[in-house]
Amino acid sequence: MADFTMPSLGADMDAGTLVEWLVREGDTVHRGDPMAVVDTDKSAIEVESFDDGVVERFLVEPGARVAVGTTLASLAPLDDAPTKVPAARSPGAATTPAAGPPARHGHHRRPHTPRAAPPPLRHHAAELGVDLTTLAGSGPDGTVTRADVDRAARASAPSPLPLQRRAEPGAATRPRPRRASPYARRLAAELGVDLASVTEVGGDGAVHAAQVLGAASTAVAPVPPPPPAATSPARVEPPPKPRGTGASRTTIAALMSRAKREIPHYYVATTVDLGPLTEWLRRSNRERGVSERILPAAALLKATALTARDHPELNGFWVDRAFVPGDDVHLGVAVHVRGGALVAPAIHRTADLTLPEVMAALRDLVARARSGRLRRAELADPTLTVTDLGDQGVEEVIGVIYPPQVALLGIGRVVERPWAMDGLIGVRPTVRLTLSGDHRATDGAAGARFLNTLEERLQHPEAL
Amino acid sequence: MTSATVAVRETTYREAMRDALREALAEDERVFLMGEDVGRYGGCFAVSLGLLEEFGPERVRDTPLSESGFVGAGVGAAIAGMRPIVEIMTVNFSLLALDQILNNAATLQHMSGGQVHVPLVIRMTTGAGRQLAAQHSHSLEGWYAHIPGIKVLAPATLEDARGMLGPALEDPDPVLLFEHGTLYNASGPLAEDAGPVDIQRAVVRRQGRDLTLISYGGSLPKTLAAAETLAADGIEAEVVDLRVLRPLDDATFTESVRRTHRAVVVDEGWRSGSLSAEVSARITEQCFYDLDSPVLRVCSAEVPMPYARHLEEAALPQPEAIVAAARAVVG
Amino acid sequence: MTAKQTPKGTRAAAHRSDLLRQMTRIRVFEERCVELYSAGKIRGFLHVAVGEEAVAVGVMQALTADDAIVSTYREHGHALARGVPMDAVMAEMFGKATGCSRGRGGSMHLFDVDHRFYGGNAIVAGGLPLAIGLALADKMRARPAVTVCFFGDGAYAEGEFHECVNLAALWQLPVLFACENNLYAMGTALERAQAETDLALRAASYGLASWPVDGMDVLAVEKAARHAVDRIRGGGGPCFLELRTYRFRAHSMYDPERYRDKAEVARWRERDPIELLARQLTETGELATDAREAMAAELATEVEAAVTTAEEAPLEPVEDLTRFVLSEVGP
Amino acid sequence: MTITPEQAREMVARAVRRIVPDADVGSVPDRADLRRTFELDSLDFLSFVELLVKESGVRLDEDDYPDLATVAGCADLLARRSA
Repeated sequence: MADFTMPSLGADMDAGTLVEWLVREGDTVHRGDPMAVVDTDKSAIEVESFDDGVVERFLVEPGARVAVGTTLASLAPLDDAPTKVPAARSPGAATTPAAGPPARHGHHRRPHTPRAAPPPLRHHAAELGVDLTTLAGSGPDGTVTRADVDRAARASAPSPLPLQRRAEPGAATRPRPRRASPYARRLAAELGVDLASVTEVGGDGAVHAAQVLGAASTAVAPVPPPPPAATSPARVEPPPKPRGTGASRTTIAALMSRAKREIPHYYVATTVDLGPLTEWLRRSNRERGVSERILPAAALLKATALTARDHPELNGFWVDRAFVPGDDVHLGVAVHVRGGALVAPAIHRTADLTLPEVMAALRDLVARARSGRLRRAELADPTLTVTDLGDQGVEEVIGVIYPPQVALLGIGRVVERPWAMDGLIGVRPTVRLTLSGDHRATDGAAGARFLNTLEERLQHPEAL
Repeated sequence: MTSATVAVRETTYREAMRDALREALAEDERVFLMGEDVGRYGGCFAVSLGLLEEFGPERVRDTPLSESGFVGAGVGAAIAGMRPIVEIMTVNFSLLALDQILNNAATLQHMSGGQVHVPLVIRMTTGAGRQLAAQHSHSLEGWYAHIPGIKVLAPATLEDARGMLGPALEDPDPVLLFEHGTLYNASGPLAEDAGPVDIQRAVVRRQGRDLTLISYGGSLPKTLAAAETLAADGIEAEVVDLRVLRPLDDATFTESVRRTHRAVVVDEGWRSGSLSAEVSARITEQCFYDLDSPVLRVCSAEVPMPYARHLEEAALPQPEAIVAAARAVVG
Repeated sequence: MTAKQTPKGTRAAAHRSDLLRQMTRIRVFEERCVELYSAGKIRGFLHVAVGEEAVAVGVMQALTADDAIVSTYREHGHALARGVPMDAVMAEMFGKATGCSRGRGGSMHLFDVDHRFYGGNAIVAGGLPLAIGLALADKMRARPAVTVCFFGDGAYAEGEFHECVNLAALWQLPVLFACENNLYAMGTALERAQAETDLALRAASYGLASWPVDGMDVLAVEKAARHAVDRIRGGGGPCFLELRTYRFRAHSMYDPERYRDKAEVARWRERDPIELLARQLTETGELATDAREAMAAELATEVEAAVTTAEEAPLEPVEDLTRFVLSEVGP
Repeated sequence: MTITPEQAREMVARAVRRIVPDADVGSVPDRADLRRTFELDSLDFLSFVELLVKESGVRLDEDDYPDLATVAGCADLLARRSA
């Protein structure tokens, strides 16, 4: 005994409304006869019977909206006399609707699955670190209220600290986190630079790799971050300095402390006769116009670069407990920028440049360093740094290595000194050169060899 | 290593493509060329000049102006074992055949459960720059690169113009070849024995380390020009020629961006929903932790292409805009 | 020769009886589909051709195994008459992996390349370009095959129709355009869509042989189809049949049919193609009265078997989702 | 055409300001050592000499550097050399 069910009349239909019956109970119907009119939200459609039979009983009244597949009327087989009691549902008839919402199982409360707390309450609970599922709600029908959450937060707080403290330093109080590019964040992590200490920002107000590298080349991993209480809630952003003018005092402090803490420095020094160089420079400068004139500092840089090429073990980086040689010699030149900032940008491939080119590069680099127009690569790449404080009048510079480099050359002032040569005493212009070395990467002997080669090269200025 | 001097001749993009057509027609009798004015007229851009005389009207077929009809016919002929090359005069007219390309060419195999293959090549001229105004200046490669079931190529160099057609014809699935209108007259040296090229990979046309410029087709020359301008200013830009717009060769351009940490995508399509949007999304997905600045895009202004020269130039991506974007990302 | 049934005569009678059986088979199949759709077992769209069986069965008699067919979304009759296995068609409607399109095409995209049945097409007139392409390839390779392209009166309004009929006539392609004119394009009666409703007359204006045929008389359809196909195979160029028929059910399984009245449907039902042939065969004594019940019962069993097989058939594994987007080139 | 001490002093002031933009040149005593007052390192001093040469057209060699140490020294040397 088949049944007449709500048909699926369209791809997007899962329920329909019985508009009217086109037959009466007790009528005989044949396959294809229209039985009822159904409304499918778009239009009314006559629905036919797919079976022959006698309409026994209407199970759904006109106007009712039911899911596709719901039985609308029961049909008795043609030959049966209509029986009073509807026969048991025949197995063949489709009972469970193919689509449409599952029938309800009646109401009983399942313990402890709170009806989903509204988002604002969920957010508030999360902020206070309260687990909603552990709460018995005091609201109607067991719902959790805001008061419940606050009570729970207070209850589990160990000390009578204001609610604010107990929560993880709430986003509300922490100064807006400084914007940094993903690469900058990754570099900061790799080079141990605390982003919070990087005050330099790019043109777009965010920290980029250049600023992190700048900080790394002149700064040290920050001293363990000061206890939260120390940070004044509203940290006044330092006025944005021109880009690339080197790290601020805090970053320099951090860099130098890390260098001293992590790098076992050794120092070797020697005094070098600059007679041949100064004589050669004086003669050749006389033939040059004033803007092509070459200073001793440039000559010293060129000689150092050539020497670094001869001694690659001092031209590179100490990374992850191993020495990584530089791909070429890029001498970092420590530039004292007025106003206290310090930066050591690189002259790329210094050893390949002619002496006039080194001089031009030096002038250009220092000028740009002071006006904050250094390029990212220049800050990123020094493989060995030279600190020439001759102009500042000191005779000897015993410097701190810039991590992650493994050596530093300190150059003092050119000084007239008594000088013995071939048993005779004379007066010669001399300079004190000091090499600081990272004892993890090399030993004093390597530093000594470096200085000897440097001294030898300075005796043949025409070869620079 | 002294290589034997390779015989080289001066040629143009148009002649390179013509040689490719001639070679395809000569080597495989299943191949035939069909399109408006490809025969007696010698091709709207003179690419198929002389081929009718050489191969006859059966193999070089002029068609009535019935894009949907003859493109669909190309699909049908391909299903039945031919290797048609259908030329749609310009991408602008391909809109009339988009239904045949999308609902038939690209979809039949999947819909038929793998039974029906469509080894069809469709060539279209694309892009603006010749003051042909809005209806003749579209750059819609990005639309087609959106469709699963077809491959999309953009030959920008003489080698690619000469070498992409062969492998495209051997491909069992539909391949669309977009030839930018401004490239036909491009001339330069090409090896005498230049032959088939790869049609899967993008290629680095210029090494660089400060940022990656990604482009294709008609925009490549402008991108290379911008790279030279940047180099004079000490910024070394790496230039990646996509060559294949579907499937995109992510590996090549993401590898580059991981090195340079900065990317600018140059695309003559309109910015919104353009191919450059897809390239940028893939870079952000795959190189997020290597990005030192947002991926920028230099695209056409979102306007119907104006006729007036100064307006068209203002609407199109130009080297100056590429240089500016590059500076912005390098910071 | 006085024997009532000459050998030729008995063969003809058997053939007529087989036509009746084929039409009834389609009718039973589609009526069952309507039920299955109402029960939610078949989803999406379902377009049945109840009343148009004579067109499918009649035209198919003129074809050989080498001929090709392109159909529309009202294609169950064409597929079954062409020999696509009923199990495969039903499984396809159930979206099962054993469907003739692996369950991916559904009712509107039945494919069977072994029978050169190149699918239904859900885009009105979308199949016409494919058909002329198939014919173009066959002609270029000098294969004696004919391509039959089924389409409805609605296709007349599509640009592709005019492009393809002209192209076929211009290039003298071996195509039989079989226009199944059932007087309605979904909800639009023919006279509300076409200024000139004599479709055969219109087709003749394109320069190809064109006849109207009584689409409810399977013998008339067969005769016209054989005549047209022989003419095409003989190199007479494309032909056009306007098969005037009528669908007794709605456009698709969800159509309130407000565009026509019941009286019109009743009038056309009087010329139900199955009853028409059955009456003829009864009058000539070829058909015993109880033979139809036996035939109907046997066909119902075949359809039920197909339903059961389809219900038990496996679904395509989701992992295969991206298969056949592009061809699976050998390793 | 000889350079008057006044012109020379202006040249010096302009040159120093080019190198140290915020330098307070007006109040510098004649005898004050320019390099120490304005923290000019050897590169700065080279640029300073370069600017003086460009403005005055006078040839200044490295041997003249000691005379250029103070404003007065510069004025005398420029006047002498341009006489």
